[in-house]
Amino acid sequence: MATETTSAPDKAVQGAFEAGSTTPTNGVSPVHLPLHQGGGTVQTLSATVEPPSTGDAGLSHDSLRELYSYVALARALDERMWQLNRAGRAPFVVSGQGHEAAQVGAAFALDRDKDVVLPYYRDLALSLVFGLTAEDVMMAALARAPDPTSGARQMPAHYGSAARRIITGSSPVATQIPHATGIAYAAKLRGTGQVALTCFGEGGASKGDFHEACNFAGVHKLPVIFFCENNHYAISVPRALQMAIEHVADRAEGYGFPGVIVDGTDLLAVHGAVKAAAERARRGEGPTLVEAKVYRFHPHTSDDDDRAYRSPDEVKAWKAHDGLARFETRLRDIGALDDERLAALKTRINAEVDAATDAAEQAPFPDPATFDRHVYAEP
Amino acid sequence: MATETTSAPDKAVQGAFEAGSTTPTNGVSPVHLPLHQGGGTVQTLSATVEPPSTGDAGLSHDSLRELYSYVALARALDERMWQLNRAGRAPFVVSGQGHEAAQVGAAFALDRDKDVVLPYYRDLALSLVFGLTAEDVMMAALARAPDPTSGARQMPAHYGSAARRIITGSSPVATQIPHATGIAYAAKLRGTGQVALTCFGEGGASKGDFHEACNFAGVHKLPVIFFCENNHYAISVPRALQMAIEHVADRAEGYGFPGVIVDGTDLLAVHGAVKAAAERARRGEGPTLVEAKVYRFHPHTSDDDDRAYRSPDEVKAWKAHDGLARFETRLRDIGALDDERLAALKTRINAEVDAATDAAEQAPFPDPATFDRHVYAEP
Amino acid sequence: MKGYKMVQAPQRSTLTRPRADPKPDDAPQTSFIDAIHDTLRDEMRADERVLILGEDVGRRGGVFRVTAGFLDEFGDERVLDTPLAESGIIGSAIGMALNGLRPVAEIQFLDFIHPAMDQIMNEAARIRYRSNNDFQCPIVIRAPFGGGIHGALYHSQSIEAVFVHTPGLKVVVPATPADAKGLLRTAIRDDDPVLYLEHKKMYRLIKGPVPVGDYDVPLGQARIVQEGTDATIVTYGMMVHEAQKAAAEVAQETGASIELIDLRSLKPLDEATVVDSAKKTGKVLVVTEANGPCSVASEVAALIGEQAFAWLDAPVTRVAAPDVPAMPFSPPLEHAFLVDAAKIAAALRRLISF
Amino acid sequence: MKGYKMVQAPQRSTLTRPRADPKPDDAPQTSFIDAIHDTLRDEMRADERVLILGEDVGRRGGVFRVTAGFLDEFGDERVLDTPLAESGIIGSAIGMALNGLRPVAEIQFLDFIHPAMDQIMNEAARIRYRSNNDFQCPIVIRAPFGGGIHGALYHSQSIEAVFVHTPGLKVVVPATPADAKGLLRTAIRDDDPVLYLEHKKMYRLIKGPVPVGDYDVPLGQARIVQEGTDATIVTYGMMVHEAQKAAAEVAQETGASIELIDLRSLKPLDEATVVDSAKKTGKVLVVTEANGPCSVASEVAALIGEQAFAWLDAPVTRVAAPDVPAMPFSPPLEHAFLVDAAKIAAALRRLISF
Ligand SMILES: Cc1ncc(C[n+]2csc(CCOP(=O)(O)OP(=O)(O)O)c2C)c(N)n1
Ligand SMILES: Cc1ncc(C[n+]2csc(CCOP(=O)(O)OP(=O)(O)O)c2C)c(N)n1
Ligand SMILES: [Mg+2]
Ligand SMILES: [Mg+2]
Repeated sequence: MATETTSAPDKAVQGAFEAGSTTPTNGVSPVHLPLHQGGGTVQTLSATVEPPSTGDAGLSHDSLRELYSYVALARALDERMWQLNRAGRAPFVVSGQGHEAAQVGAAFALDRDKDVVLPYYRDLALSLVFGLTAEDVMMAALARAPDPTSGARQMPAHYGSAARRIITGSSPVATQIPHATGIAYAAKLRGTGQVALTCFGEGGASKGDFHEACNFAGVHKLPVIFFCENNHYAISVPRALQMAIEHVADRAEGYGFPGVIVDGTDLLAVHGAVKAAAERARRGEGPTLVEAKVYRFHPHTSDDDDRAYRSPDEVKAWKAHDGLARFETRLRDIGALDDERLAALKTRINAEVDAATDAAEQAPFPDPATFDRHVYAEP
Repeated sequence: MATETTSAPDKAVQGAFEAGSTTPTNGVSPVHLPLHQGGGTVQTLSATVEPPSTGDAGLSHDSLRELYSYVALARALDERMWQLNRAGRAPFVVSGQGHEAAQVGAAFALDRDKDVVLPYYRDLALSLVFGLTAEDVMMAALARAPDPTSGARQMPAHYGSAARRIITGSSPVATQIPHATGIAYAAKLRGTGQVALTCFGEGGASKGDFHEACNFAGVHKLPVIFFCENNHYAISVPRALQMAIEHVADRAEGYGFPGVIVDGTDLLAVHGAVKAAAERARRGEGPTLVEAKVYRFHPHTSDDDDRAYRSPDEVKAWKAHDGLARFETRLRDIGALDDERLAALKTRINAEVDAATDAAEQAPFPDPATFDRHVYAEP
Repeated sequence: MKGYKMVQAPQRSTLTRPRADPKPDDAPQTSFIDAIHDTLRDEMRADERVLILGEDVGRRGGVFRVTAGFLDEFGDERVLDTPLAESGIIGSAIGMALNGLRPVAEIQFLDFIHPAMDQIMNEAARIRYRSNNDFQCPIVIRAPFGGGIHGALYHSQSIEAVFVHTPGLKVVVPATPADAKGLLRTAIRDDDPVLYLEHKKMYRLIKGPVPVGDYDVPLGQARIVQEGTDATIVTYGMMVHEAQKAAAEVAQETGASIELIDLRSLKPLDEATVVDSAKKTGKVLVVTEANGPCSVASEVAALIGEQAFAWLDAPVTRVAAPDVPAMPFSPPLEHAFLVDAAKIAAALRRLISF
Repeated sequence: MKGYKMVQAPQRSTLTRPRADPKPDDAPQTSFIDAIHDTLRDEMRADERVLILGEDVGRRGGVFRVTAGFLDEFGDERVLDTPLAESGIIGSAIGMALNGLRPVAEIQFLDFIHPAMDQIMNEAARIRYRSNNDFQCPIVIRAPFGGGIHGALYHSQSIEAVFVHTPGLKVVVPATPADAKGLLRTAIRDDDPVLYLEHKKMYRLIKGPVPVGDYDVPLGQARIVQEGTDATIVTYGMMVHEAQKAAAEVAQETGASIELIDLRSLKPLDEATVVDSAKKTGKVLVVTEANGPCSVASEVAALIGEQAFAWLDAPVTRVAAPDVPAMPFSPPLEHAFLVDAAKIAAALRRLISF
């Protein structure tokens, strides 16, 4: 069922996998992991399902290690923020753990010198790939003045940087999706060759803004990628109460562009799907909806308690399909990583996270006198 | 292409046509009529396409004549309102001409003793079937006090009547769609056995409210029918600028319920499709999106001039597939109508429209002192 | 009864469910959140037509736990975890109300109500009027609002004024556990759409006695928190508590006798109580934690200026949030933004010595 | 320049397109709608970054024909007939602005702007502030508003107050063809989001001279329509013309000298001009055709009460629409609802004889 393809297969998307064999070699697809969704209605699947990635997907070992280092850095930073939170030193944490491989795969498939990303609050790893530093993130986490994303005005995890083309986001869910459509429209009109990629959860796909943005992008065949990080819950609301279908990607057809489902714990599979989507966009063929199946390892935020709505077994089963661990295994398998390199990397990352934490803890809070600046352009 | 069915065929819907042969006997499907939409991209069609109706669809001649009389009454009333408008006696007209057969077919497929309809401004014929009278309509058209739909507070064509389960509507497009979902939810919770049917244009299907309402109805398998009267234009905006796909019905799959496309100038085909949808709803199997392909014969409203965006040829071609004329031919063919009966019917309808016009022209305007009543419940 | 029901709806009854977990009758201090929780539960027990819907109201019992335990007691047909879609939530609540139910919709934060403004302002608010009383729309919209909890720009907003500006709506803001009960009961029983705004900082901070039994607070009646003769403070929500602190401080310093009015109901507004107090004291401070322009404070100040002109001894003075997109996250910035007892006291001192 | 551009955007230039159909320099009387049409066209000619989007703005040239001829001149990439989706229109306009364009979005009627309130209030208005000036959102939202054209509840609304209540937005309302030009140019050149509200009754009714060339009206400067010493009327939009009639009538009757202020810009508000006038005349009438509570009239009245208290000889009086969901269709009902010269004159007479 999960591999049935009823829409006309999109050659461009499929093409991304010509480098590898299409025989599934890796483990269980996350779609089949246990989920307390209340019954598995059989669904018609109109989206394309990406095959699992194999081998090195045509990337050099250096590139593969770079990819890995971002996943590992995001994980380490995220864990540190939780520690700081539990120790009462960080007021609020939104975690991306479980989503990192998908985000890094997606971000690397773009042109980081010109493309535009519109992350949501789970997109720590994606934002790091686009140039935010551990220190930037920690400044925001501790609400310090040097926070370049908002000057400590927004809650942590509201990533943004004009210079890095990471678009400032708000907390209301899904509002960034039409922004992506507009950015893509401007890119097309101005001929910049940019692709816009916007991220959101499967909950966000229930909002009118998702619909209106996809529809508009479809009409004008805009260079935009709608990247859904489907972690099966919107806070406590399970997928089955969020939508009657299993896959957000199945909605793409209704907007006139392809939907692609990919195992979000398989970094290279996501990379391939997004790369194909970006190429398609740059060829002027329009949007793609890429749905990465992921799972969030932690509660919704540091204010949430997920035990009310998820079983420990379910969480455990998904943690066993951690994208970080899977990518590490893959890189070891193909000889791109070994114990020594890994140890060195961990040391570097720990140092980076330590330094970021120290810098943030020593940084000043914003000057209260600045609180009313920048409501409007200053003359 | 237009008959390809990629979703699992919905047995209930197909069943509605068991009475007749499935061989197309009537003329051109409106889908193939000329439309200045700018190029015909080949689309994947996931909705079910209803076959043209044949014979009497299992209805008695009396019933068929009753159906016909509503189409004819709606047409006559609508024409009279235009005449009054052009004569400066009616300030504003919104026309349903071209949509009537679809509306009457749909309305008759419901249980008029308990079901609920949520019309939009083109649904004159549907509202008549649900019990509004020519006089009611004319009172609203001329903004007179006895207008039962709003006391002349709303513009004409904002049909509504609590007693007749025609839900009061506003002018903002698509807001009624979630109301239908809520009404269906209440019907299910309270076990009333009611089905809700809500109407909207293809333009309305671009709004977030359409998406949110369909999604919610899909999750709870609610007894609701989303009835899209696709007339290919939203004021001047052609379908191709409204959506990248050709059929609104193709979106239903993304909400987990069937979409059905039907020739809206074929009254009995619409009747069959909506009847099947209502039965499905009453069986607890959930919503259906029925898309009737129609064409509006007049400008958007009496304030519009459609020559800026539609060619006379296109309008002419569609007028040649008028649902009223087609139904008349059908009834003559099967012996349910003849010249004599038709003449009598026309006389009766003319008298009804004359009487309604006279009554409205003689009725008082509302008492200005009442303008601030009923903002809230009065004690 | 003028109300419209499409078919006979089940009637209010107190027999629907056995009362479980009763509060002792003499319960002295209930938290604000418990008062809301208990009242909502009691209303659901008493009237089968009442149902709640919103994001995370079921399994999670609400992100603030206002509806904790409801799913177990009332089942998932009356306690609905909705998809993430605010316009859809309010739009379908309207439909439910049109078909005989009494939905109580939760918007998770008032900051997220904007997508539903069309359904609230153009639909719910106008259904009775536009149908010339043929239809009505008895829904309650609950939403946590207000700042001071490090919620930053999107978990701190106070945008009640835009609803007060909209005819056809009612807007209430309880400031005590007792009013939380009395106003919620009245709101649910009201035949028109009511916004019921809960200051989220008060949920666990504010405690007080809650009358047992059928305790109703009529909409449109302000509460005189304390009587006084030298100056009046008019406010609502969490600012009632800040104003009370400020008043106590200034009274102690200056010996002035300060009247404090808690509006409770912003729409309808208890104009008489406000104007009478202004006439009595001649000096009025109007406090809101919302942005100032076109705020409830503007409205009250304009009203007093119009109706108590001859009695005024000083300008009617507003204390409101600055015209800055509320509210920055970092504590020093939040503090600079937020209206609090100190800022109220400063304005009160100026007013008294005018 | 503080502004943010992700890549170098095309620069403003007057050479983009040949000027076609020029107005004679001495054109004496231009209608309000032509002033908007011409200015918008000139701005699009002068700056390639400017584009317009909305429902029916292309083929149809707008339902009021404000953009008639634009599609032919500028092509369908810069004159976009959008799908029927207001949140999508504003949301994508924001994206366009973030990527170097200067979108002018049309909302077909202000009554239909509600679905976009989230994008306007939570996004456009807060982008600069929340990013600490790293991003900006230079969009203009044009919308016809106001009553008196038998538009009933949903083609007559005046809900400007909710935007005036929202920090980060600017709101302008021209009352003359000249201001239509000057304010539109300024709005398009402004680096922040501006709502540009066009009273639809004025489109063809109001005519006047329009300065040629680079005529800009700064935001935040009221216009003194006529000077006077006995009383001040403060208003905006169509009500400027009604107030002018009322003032003339009352002046003739009573010999009073009436000052009339057209706010033009509701946010930022020209507080100084208003307060100075109040201090001079001591009697102020504030007029809006919107619903009264928390309206712009409330704001102006509260402001004057606060800042000109000692100078006032009478209560600052508001004339506003009643708190009824605007606006009934049937002419006698509409007339009963609508603020007009007669109602303004009646209030003015009472004020003058206070
Ligand atoms: C419009 C809006 N409604 C509600 C919320 C509160 N809220 C924050 S995140 C969230 C769940 C989002 O779920 P999903 O889109 O699946 O993303 P996930 O958190 O699972 O990654 C909710 C309800 C919000 N931020 N915005
Ligand atoms: C929210 C909203 N936006 C814009 C309008 C103005 N308007 C009225 S009808 C209409 C077109 C509707 O097209 P469609 O839904 O296809 O229905 P049709 O009129 O073609 O039957 C528009 C844009 C409106 N009424 N509501
Ligand atoms: Mg999720
Ligand atoms: Mg249409």
